[in-house]
Amino acid sequence: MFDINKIRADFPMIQNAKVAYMDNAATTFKPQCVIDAVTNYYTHQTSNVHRGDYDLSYQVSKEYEDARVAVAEFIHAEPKEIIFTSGASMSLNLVAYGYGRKFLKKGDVILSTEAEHASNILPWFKVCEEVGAVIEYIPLSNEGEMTIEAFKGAMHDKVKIVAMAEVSNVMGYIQPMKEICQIAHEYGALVVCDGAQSVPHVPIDVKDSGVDFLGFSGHKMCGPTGVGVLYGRFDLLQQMDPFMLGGGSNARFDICGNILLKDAPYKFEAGTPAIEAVLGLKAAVEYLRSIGMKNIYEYEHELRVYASKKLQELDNITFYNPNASTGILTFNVNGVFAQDAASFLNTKGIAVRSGNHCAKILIELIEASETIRCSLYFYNTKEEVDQFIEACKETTVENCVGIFF
Amino acid sequence: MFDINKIRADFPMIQNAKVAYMDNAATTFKPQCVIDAVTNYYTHQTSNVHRGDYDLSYQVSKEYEDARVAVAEFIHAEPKEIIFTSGASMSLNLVAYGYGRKFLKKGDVILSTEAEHASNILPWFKVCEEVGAVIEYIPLSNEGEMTIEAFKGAMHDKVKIVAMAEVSNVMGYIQPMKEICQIAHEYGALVVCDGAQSVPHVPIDVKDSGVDFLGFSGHKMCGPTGVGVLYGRFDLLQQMDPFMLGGGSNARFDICGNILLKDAPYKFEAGTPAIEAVLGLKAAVEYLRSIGMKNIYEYEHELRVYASKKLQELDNITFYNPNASTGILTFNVNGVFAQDAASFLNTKGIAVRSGNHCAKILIELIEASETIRCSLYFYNTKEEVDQFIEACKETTVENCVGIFF
Amino acid sequence: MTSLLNDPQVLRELIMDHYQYPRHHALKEDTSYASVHMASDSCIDDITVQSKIEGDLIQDICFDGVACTIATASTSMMTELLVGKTIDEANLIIDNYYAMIDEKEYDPEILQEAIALKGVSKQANRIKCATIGWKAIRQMIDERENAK
Amino acid sequence: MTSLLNDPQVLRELIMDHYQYPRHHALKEDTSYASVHMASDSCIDDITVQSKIEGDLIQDICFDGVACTIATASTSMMTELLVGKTIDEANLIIDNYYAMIDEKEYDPEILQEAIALKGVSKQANRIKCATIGWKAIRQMIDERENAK
Ligand SMILES: Cc1ncc(COP(=O)(O)O)c(C=O)c1O
Ligand SMILES: Cc1ncc(COP(=O)(O)O)c(C=O)c1O
Repeated sequence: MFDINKIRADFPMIQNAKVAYMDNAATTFKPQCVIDAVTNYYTHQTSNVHRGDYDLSYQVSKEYEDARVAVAEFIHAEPKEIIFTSGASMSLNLVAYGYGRKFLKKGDVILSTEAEHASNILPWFKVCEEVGAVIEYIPLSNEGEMTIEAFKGAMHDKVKIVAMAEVSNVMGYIQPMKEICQIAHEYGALVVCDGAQSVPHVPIDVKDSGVDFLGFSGHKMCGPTGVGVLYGRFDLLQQMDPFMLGGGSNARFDICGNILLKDAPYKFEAGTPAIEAVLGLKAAVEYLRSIGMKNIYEYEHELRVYASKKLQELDNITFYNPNASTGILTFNVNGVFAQDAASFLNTKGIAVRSGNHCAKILIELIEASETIRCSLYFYNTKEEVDQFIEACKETTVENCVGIFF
Repeated sequence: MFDINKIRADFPMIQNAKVAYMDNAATTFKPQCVIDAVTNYYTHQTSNVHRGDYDLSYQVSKEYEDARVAVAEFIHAEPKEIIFTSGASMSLNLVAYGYGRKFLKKGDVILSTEAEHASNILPWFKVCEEVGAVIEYIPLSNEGEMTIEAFKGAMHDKVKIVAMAEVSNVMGYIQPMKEICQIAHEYGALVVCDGAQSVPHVPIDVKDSGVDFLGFSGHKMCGPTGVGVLYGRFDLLQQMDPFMLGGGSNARFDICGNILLKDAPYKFEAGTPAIEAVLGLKAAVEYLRSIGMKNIYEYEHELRVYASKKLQELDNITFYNPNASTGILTFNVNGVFAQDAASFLNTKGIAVRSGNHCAKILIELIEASETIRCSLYFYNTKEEVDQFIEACKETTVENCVGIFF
Repeated sequence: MTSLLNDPQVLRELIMDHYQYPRHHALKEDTSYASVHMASDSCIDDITVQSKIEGDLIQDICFDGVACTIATASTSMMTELLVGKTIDEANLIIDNYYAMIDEKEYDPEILQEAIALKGVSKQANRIKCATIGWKAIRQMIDERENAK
Repeated sequence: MTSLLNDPQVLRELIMDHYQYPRHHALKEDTSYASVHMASDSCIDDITVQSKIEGDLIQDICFDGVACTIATASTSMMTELLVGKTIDEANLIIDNYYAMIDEKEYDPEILQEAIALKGVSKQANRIKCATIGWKAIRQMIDERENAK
């Protein structure tokens, strides 16, 4: 059962910060169990991983690998297909560097959208620069949505990589990854999925959807910062180059420069990993599973529909994505600069974000260089939405300037 | 004043784990103030950095930048010369990729030693492979030590990079970085210093020593895992390419693939950083400063001399680095395989590490493919050393097998 | 005047007025102007400020870009205050402005209308907005002085 | 024999003996042998195991490398137990060995001297050492079976 009061009690920030936190697409609050997992490492388990010469180190190495299993189960992958990275940005850079740079050739096409987060598009810019591949963009609707028809129309034989967020951090639409993968695979292209905004919010099954790579961050799913995941099909991981080299990722090397790398996923994890962050991510994944990703999605969707309806009733608002199904609502208050509005909402105890949300090439499309993003999660409530709507009503230039007096 | 009892009381692990922890070169215990800094982020400060639309985010962004100042002061650098990375391995990979790969050319030489950690040599192997540079090694003494004479003899005009650990994680000697930098700079070479084992143990002043780059890890200096630092001379950082691209590191980009990167250090920090780890590192740096790096070095040295003397008195031990001055003691028990010995010591409540310690090319030099490494820190005591020495005495093959019965 | 400038209502309207009708709000295609592009990392203001300084005299300042109320109004006020001033006079005004923003002692007479922004320190996250244009002009003055 | 094999002193000496005088401890330069290199991630054992299997019969096994007491003794015992056995017999022995290490039910008669390693589960961090050679032979058997 989804018990919102019980859930809210799990998050110390909700008790302490006393704000309606609606910037969950940026990062999320952490439940007590995650905090405990991290502290437990500091107070009872501190030691490095990958070696078992003494009990502490053996235990923590084991738990570190258990975390891999937990994450694998969470997205229906095999543990050996789970690479721990420092975050979604690194996961996506790793694919671009380790796979794209190695296997793409001049004239190959990377198909993407204009709604991508910088972390899912800039690494591909770089690949293009180095190997001579090109990026093509799937046309989006006026509401920034990609239709399957548009995707089909944009696919062709030269497309080798489809790089796309499953949920855009600005527009919040859920892309039908399974259909996208089927079509891409028919053309022999691989699908690199940016799951930073989907894995925390919707049930994920990589075996079912068929995505070839999936990158996401711990901190956006109730886990610590400093840890992310790259899922990759094992055969692809085996072929891929690591992004970093160093301790732990190699089995042997000699003075002549010969390096024998370990198998995936270990060859990608050079250096001491973010141990307590990985243990915290394990706790986060267990926490989310205990609530149920389906429940989380449904609750968030209900909340979104509620907020969306109310927002549409306001006549001082331009609302860019009324039809998205996740908790991301992107809008502007007419005549008020986004940052002024966000600052005003702040004084009303509401944490939302203004800006272009790292998806700078989307700007031209929705013709608003700056927007306000309200992003909900399963611990938000209708009461908070009401508070937010009331504050939006009051958002005028006068009131925005009034906060300084 | 250096009060060892007060210091030990600061570390929950010392109370809880009840082992003589002597694997400090792998990772270190965390004092309560570091744990508190991390927990405080989870319970009172959770939000993302780099944006200030609401109070939480503004506050944490400010503290994140304060951490940069604290780290800069710790090593006598400017804040803008401090890049937060995921660890020393990433710091060193970043230099190799961002500087080496960009500026080295065919025939250029990278001068290094055979005692380097994998993380400080493998990235340069890769640079060599890509640009056609070559690595040359400075000959070491039989005890694995590098003399300034040997270094001078190995320097020549084609050397563009000197890549060297200030303290080797296997041999524990302190290199005279200032002299090394002077000589290297005379030849127009840059010095990339692996400070993973020096920054936690000895006072560092990059302005005085003149190192061009310095990489180190938070977790080896009482801070969290998942965070490291790359110091780089600002003018060099400005020229250098980032290793990762993504949110936060670019000021603008457009659909044509033009990217406008921010200035250093921000252009190197793509994606959400390890926020709580950075705040924890700030607390760690403040903690170390409150004790004083000179005091830490002197206490550790005294302890090392004590342990070294006792170890030399044992007749069943081959001791590889009796003359090093830091807390790293590398040895073998005659006739006992290193791992068997480490396992036996474990049953005696002593945590040491066996192996080749990620410096695999050193093996040939000291003619021992595997060694035991005992690495001390300022919270270890003479009593623990005594316990360790007693246990070493008892380390025989029979006793090593005996632990299974 | 000082008494009028103590009335929050008046100060507020001053900000509104400078936001809605920013002064010197158009860039020049004149190569005798120095130009600085300011894009803050932590907020979304993105403006370009130009200045024409001859000898010791600030002959003109102008700006344009995408910016919030505070960034726009504070930059607009800055242009009004500094155009026609000598470098020394300008530096004095700038110093006072920063002192006000930092909640230190300052001379309200010197700042005139710009004291409308004294409340910015209440919202620490907006200090960058209130100083973005001022930072730009200081940078251009400094560069000029250093080039001497 | 079983009673003797209950005496810890005897078991200990068995391990010592196999460590100091490992059986089948030299690699063959014979291409009819399959070969597997085993290097553990979390310990420093690094051995190569070779086997010659003809039809259903394990004709020979040998090994060499750098390894601790437990890895050496357990691999040496494995070679003694499995050479001359059929694939089915070998699989039964291997299954029993793993059961013992995992603290599950097993038949001590089948494992003979190898029960000297039953205490390994006490030191969880050494289980990898006690199974490194066994894992190698299982891998070679499996590969052969899969190739059929
Ligand atoms: C000398 C040296 N360099 C680099 C590293 C790599 O540090 P990390 O594993 O924290 O990336 C280590 C730590 O193992 C080290 O001892
Ligand atoms: C869609 C999307 N992709 C990638 C990222 C990058 O995630 P991180 O900053 O955790 O690396 C984000 C987060 O901002 C995102 O929203």
